[in-house]
Amino acid sequence: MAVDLNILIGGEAGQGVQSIGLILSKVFTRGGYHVFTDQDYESRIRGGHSFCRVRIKDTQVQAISESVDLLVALNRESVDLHEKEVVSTGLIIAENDKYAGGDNKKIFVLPMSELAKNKAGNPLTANSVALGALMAITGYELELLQNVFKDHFKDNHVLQQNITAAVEGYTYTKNNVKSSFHHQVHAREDTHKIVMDGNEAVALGALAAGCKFVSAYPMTPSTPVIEYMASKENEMGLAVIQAEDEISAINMTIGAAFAGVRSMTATSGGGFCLMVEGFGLAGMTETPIVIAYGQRPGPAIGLPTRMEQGDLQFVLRASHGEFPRAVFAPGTIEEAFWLTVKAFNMAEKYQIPVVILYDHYLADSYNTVNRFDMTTVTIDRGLILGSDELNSIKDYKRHKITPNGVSPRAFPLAGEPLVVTDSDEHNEAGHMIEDAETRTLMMQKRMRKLFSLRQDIQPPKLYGPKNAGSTLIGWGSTFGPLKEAIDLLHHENISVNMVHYSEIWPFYKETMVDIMAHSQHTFTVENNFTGQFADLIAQETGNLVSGRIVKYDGRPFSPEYIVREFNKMGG
Amino acid sequence: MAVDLNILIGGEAGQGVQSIGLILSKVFTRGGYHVFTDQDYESRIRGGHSFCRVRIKDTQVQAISESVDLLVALNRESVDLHEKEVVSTGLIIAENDKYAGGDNKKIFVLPMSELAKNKAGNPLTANSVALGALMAITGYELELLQNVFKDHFKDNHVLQQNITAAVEGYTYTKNNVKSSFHHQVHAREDTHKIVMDGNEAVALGALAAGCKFVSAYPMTPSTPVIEYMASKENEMGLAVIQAEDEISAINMTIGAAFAGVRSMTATSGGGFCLMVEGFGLAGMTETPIVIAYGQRPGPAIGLPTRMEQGDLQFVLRASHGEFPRAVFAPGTIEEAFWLTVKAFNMAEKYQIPVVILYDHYLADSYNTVNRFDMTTVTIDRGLILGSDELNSIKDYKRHKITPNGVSPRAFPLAGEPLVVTDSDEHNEAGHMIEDAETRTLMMQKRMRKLFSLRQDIQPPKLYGPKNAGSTLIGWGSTFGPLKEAIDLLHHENISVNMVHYSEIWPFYKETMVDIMAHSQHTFTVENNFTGQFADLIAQETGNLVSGRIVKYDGRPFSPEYIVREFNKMGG
Amino acid sequence: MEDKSIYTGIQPAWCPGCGNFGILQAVQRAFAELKIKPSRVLMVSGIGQSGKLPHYLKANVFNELHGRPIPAAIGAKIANRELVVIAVSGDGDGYGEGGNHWIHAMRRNHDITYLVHNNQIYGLTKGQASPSSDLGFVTKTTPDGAPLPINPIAVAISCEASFVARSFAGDVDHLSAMIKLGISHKGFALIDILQPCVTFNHKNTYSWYRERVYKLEDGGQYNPDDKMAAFSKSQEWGDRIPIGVIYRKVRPVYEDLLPALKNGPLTRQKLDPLPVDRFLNEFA
Amino acid sequence: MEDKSIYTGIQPAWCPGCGNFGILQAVQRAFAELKIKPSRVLMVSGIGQSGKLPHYLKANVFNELHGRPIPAAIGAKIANRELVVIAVSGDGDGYGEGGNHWIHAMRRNHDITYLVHNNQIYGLTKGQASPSSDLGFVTKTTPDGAPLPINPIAVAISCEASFVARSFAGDVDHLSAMIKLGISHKGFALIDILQPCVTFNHKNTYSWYRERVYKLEDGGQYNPDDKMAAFSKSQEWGDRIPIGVIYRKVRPVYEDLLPALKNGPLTRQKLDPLPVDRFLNEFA
Ligand SMILES: Cc1ncc(C[n+]2csc(CCOP(=O)(O)OP(=O)(O)O)c2C)c(N)n1
Ligand SMILES: Cc1ncc(C[n+]2csc(CCOP(=O)(O)OP(=O)(O)O)c2C)c(N)n1
Ligand code: SF4
Ligand code: SF4
Ligand SMILES: [Mg+2]
Ligand SMILES: [Mg+2]
Repeated sequence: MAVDLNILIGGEAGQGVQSIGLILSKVFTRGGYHVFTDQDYESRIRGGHSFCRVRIKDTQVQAISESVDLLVALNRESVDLHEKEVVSTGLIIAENDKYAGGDNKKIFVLPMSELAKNKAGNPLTANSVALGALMAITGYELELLQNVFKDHFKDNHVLQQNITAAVEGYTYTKNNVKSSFHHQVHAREDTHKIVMDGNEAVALGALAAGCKFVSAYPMTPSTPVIEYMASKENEMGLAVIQAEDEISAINMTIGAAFAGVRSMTATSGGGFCLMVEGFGLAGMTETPIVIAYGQRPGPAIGLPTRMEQGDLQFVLRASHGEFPRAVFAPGTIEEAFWLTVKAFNMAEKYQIPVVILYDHYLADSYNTVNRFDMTTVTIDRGLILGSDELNSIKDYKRHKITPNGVSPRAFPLAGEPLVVTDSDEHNEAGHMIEDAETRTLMMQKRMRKLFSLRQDIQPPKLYGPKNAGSTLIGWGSTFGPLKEAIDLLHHENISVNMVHYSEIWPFYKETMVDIMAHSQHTFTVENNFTGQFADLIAQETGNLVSGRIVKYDGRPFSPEYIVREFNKMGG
Repeated sequence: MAVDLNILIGGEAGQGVQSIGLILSKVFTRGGYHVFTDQDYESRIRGGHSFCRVRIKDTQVQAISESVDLLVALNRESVDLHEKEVVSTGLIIAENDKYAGGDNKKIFVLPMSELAKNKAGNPLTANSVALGALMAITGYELELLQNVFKDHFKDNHVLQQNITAAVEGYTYTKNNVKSSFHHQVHAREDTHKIVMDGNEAVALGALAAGCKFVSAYPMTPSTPVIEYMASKENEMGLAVIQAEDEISAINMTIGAAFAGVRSMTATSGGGFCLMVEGFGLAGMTETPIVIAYGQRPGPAIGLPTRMEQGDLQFVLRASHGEFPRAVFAPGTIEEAFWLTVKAFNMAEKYQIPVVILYDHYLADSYNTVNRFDMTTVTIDRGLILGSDELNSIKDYKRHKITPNGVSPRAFPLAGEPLVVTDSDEHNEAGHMIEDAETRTLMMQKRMRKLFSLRQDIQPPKLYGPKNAGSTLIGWGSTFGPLKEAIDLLHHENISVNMVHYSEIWPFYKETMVDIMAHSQHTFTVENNFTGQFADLIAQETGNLVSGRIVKYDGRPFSPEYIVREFNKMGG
Repeated sequence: MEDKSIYTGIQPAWCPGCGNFGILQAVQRAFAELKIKPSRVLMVSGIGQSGKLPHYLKANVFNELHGRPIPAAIGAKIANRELVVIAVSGDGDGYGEGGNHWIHAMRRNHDITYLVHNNQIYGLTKGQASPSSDLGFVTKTTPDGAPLPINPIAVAISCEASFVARSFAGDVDHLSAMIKLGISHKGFALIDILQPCVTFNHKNTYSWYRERVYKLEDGGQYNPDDKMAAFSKSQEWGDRIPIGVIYRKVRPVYEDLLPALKNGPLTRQKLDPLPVDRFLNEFA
Repeated sequence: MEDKSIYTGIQPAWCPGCGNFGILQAVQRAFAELKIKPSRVLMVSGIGQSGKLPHYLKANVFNELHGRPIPAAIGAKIANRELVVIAVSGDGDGYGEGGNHWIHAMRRNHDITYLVHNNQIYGLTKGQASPSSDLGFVTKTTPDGAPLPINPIAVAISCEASFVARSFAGDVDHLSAMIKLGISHKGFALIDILQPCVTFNHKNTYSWYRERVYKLEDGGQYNPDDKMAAFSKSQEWGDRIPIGVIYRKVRPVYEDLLPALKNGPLTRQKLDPLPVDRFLNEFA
């Protein structure tokens, strides 16, 4: 039987919902399964309601499902709020059967606090009791949980307490659960896959790409990127500095890049607003920088811990004046890694700012992925003059006009020649100018880089039949839900395919023109209000999509939701 | 004979080129003519090269011309640089005939410095000598110059010196000029028109609209807006504060608007970059503010004292997340006044941020206009609860959800009820929320305001035949050159018309759809590289224009340039 | 006893035991004792745990962006001088992101009160170092230890803030007294509030502060009108931390500079285009 | 005599007589006397008349945005510690727009030299008040007179800048001496330079400054290591204006905190993805 098990863990902020999610993801990944786990939490540190959804499949999984098989309720509110999502054959694990009116047949009462306190000797191990119980209910191997615990709990005493707690939960459940749970899962061969979230993938991508300098100001959802990178300062020979504000962060990043290292910053919408002028400065001075931009719902502070894709058009047009940029929007955790590596390469090859535009959903969702093969990571720093070459040039010109617009780069002190650049319009030597001719040539030089950059852009991914009645179009983190929606629609025998963009700008137009010519109906699927990608398509191709499926409540799409909306639109 | 006289005055920064331009504009306006005068100067205070072009017509004029009838050269460089623009029957007024190789037949040698020093007793009156000479050459009434001097020079002694200088220049010229100048102009009846530049028009518009609070940080080209407004603090009961930076400026503006007054800020691209987060805050908190945004060439510092229309798409998409805004781009000095008034009305009626997107060219060009009739200025503050109404409400809700999305506004201390708002997503009462339902309703509420706002948007202006083979499409400050280009093309018997947008967002789509359906060829004409308005048309209508006439050298279009480009495109 | 119930707002979302509760109580008590009606108060806060404060009491509220409460407070005060305007920041919000507004608002001496919940950490974003984190403080973003912190008291004195005080969230009596003084002061009043963050700052705890703070009022010989003494006092941080009014100076407020404010609040001035007609003569 | 010709850049676009010419000379002399090759220097300037300085001499140049030279200078210094990094601002650029970077760079003690061309006016934008314009100074944007100015020396001391000096563009000898000390100092060195703007500031002219400035070195009893004395000195402004080194303190520089810099400049570290492979084990 195909495995598709959905576990929801709910509780207050501070109760450890997120670490249960992570531990479960690892436990099942080690047993050869694919896991996708998302996070839903409020902008507070204690109290309120948070939950995470762990989905376990025997094949690749990149989206959550709306129906829950097992609900682990760490408090009453979790039952109240999520009970209705539990399937008829599902189970609710809770401390108290008075929850939800007290007559809920699905509730399996697990005395988590009691077992934790009295048996494991530490009330803080209640979550491990629940984890043990989950192993028992699903019939999964307890050893794998204990295994993961060994990596998770650094302190041996605490580790032992948690192992005891898990065993207690396991045993208690084996002894007390009434009927066998509908969905039994047994460990398979360990395929040595790993589990990580989008932030970690971006951070690892940046480390692999040789990023040596990070300056940032904390902002949800991207703060963990810099926190992770900071933890590797020593091993990677990397400097991470928390700036006093985002303006400083981007300008430090630019200063470091100008001096000669790969450098980046990370932020979200509000922080990027403050970086916009610096973004243009990178464009004007042709300084390669990378910005990891984790979107969350706006405008302004919006919903700080939730997801949206509302900043696409802003990023495409950010800063006054015109200059080339690249915008990548990874669709999966794997892409988050590889596109971050590519971002650094494109930034240096074309001497432009590059944005990795992801969002809270991708940032904070765990997924089972293959280990990235570091031997296949390429580092292309573009045209950089070494000291010999440099010293052989009498007058080095930082902004030399060339056929493809890219000027050979040099760094201060790499040789004797001086490196000069200016935020004002400048001549080839980097000095401020006023005349119309130089201005025109310099605009052309910079914008010309877009032609070559275009050649380096990968086409969007197609999924489903080449020709279909309808096409669903997405970008960024909707990849997983969209792909699964296509599968669901195919089960309903609907002729539909999908196009997904993760390299957004420069826009790969050809595919879209082709699709618009062949599909009867085209629908964009986006987490925003206006349908910003649909606008982009119209702008670039002169074609309007048939419909825009949008969602702007701060929560991600489920495959089921997409299917319902598609059907409503008569797609 | 129709009057179309073009005078170019060139010199170093600090030599008073700009005031000659202003004085001439007034002199000819008082004599019943229409004048258009532009400015070209470098980003320095002394030295370098600057010039201004004064065009005098007996009918309305809103663009400069490429050919020069009279060149007043305050230094040698002005001859070198502008000689070739002078028509064959033209004249060059210069101190020294050695300029330009010394054998230039067009040069009329005027000993400006000598006459200023020896006859008028003040070397600083050399420019007035030149002005007197201009009166003599063109046959214009010297009294009108003396008249303008009386208003211009506050100090009586200085005034007398300048009057003497002008008379000396006049007499010397009458006595020494070889042949009669081809273009004689005589004063007509004074139509009591006035002369002003775009900055002044915006400032006056804001004052007329009842703006009570301005916070800004100086930035070319919009600094004169706040300087002018500051000069009226006393008379208008207005507070002008120079902030420490642009972030502070926009947030002060928002704070004042929230507290209950009409308020605005003024900036250019670099400053607006720093305001982008606050711009979104105004959107989120539904606080009405007006931003006077004078464009100059970017990216980054770019060309600080020059013109571009490169920021349109940036302004349309600025700030993360989505919220309604209005963007107006006046095409003429008159529109700069009236659209500023309208900006305040729309801002308050819909509780949104409104941008007046103009540019250095409009900001710094003088034009003859009718006196604005203040009795026709309407002030519409939208839905504001007075203290009685307010006190009769138990729980005032700042963000009440209403059919058209506009919530009745109230100000702190206007009554007992409290006014609460939040940069986080909030409920009707203004308190932070986390739930999907409220979020969705609030997004809809805010975005719904666009529907009514659309009704208040005026269609673009059409010029020329309703149906024509080709259509030239422009926006903002290109209005004048574009209109004259149409006239020139009509003289060549070309079937062409023009559409000009000055109320840009929300986009008035219908006209454009109609034009695209009727014209064989459509060409956008814009001062930027990529053709940003063409992108907007594609996005909104799904139609691509046939061609994009662009210019991005920091200098405005001339009518002749547009005609040449149009012809090249085979339009 | 004062009745604080009229100042009760929505349910706080802070961690149990958070120092912010003490600040909330102190503000409510100050309002009650000064008998200020909620409708006369405008609280402008930034983003952070501190930024939530205004929602938890009753007042007009503008919850600003991160780092920006001061400018909006200034704008509102100039628009309507009859409002009691209080800006609220955290140490990150006020001394980090908003540092530029802070130093310039002090020198210009706007007539607002500024409460800074100084927990020496970024609370809302889960425990990064703040500009006031102690030297060497280790967090995920400062694995090598935080650099020398900002000294808000010293900076305020050097910017001629006209009222500079420090207090402690664990001492509601003292804090509410300081807030009352700050509100009553005409000019910019900074109140730096030592605020334990029980979740992320395990160094500067209630007991850490309690062992160190002492009141300048006690002893009775400290003179906050003496700038040099104040600067010297501002250098004390470690075993002993002074709380109380550290510096005070009567000087003109910015709002008094503005001629337009002489005729009452701007919010009450008429909007009339007609006077503009005479300006047009300048352009003839 | 030192040979300054190797430090000559493009033709200055300043007004004749501008105080900036003195600064230009002083910087060139300092370089020459310290025998620093142009290629070792990186000058990062902001926007304003001051921002043009680096173009007029010979060095590596990054002409930044308005108000942002400090962050880029910091980034470059961390990337390559072998560079002599000098940030250049005007009073508007540095104390206004860039004020936040300034105060935090000082407390963190980055190893850069910071020259502020303080003409007490916005020169490039034609004469608006700056944050350091004298109290009551009337300009088009401050028709009612400027508010109390920032006191850069006092603020620097309160932020523990490790080297704080003031000099005068009209005294090239003194100024170049200060710049030499600043460059030689390990840590953040602020040099606030009184710079006459002959076009827009008709109050603080050459003679106005000349009548007032006196050298702290003269007299020989001023001790810049005494913080209280320094703060007291910072309060002098009016009839007498002290120039010279006002405050100095040896303390660790930020760059020393960073473990990655121990192995030489970051610019020389290898880019190698392979070590990342072992981090992947954390995710199993
Ligand atoms: C422009 C911007 N940058 C970053 C953030 C993220 N952010 C929210 S609160 C905060 C720091 C909070 O620290 P502090 O001001 O000390 O407040 P606390 O939570 O400690 O009370 C940060 C970095 C933001 N909301 N906006
Ligand atoms: C973000 C931004 N705001 C404003 C400006 C306009 N601007 C350029 S220079 C300047 C002020 C210059 O004053 P200062 O720093 O004192 O330099 P000075 O010209 O006096 O040397 C301003 C406001 C700008 N370029 N960028
Ligand atoms: S994280 Fe700290 S500051 Fe924030 S509510 Fe909890 S205890 Fe208070
Ligand atoms: S305006 Fe002032 S600061 Fe600028 S160059 Fe001229 S004299 Fe110097
Ligand atoms: Mg804090
Ligand atoms: Mg200055």
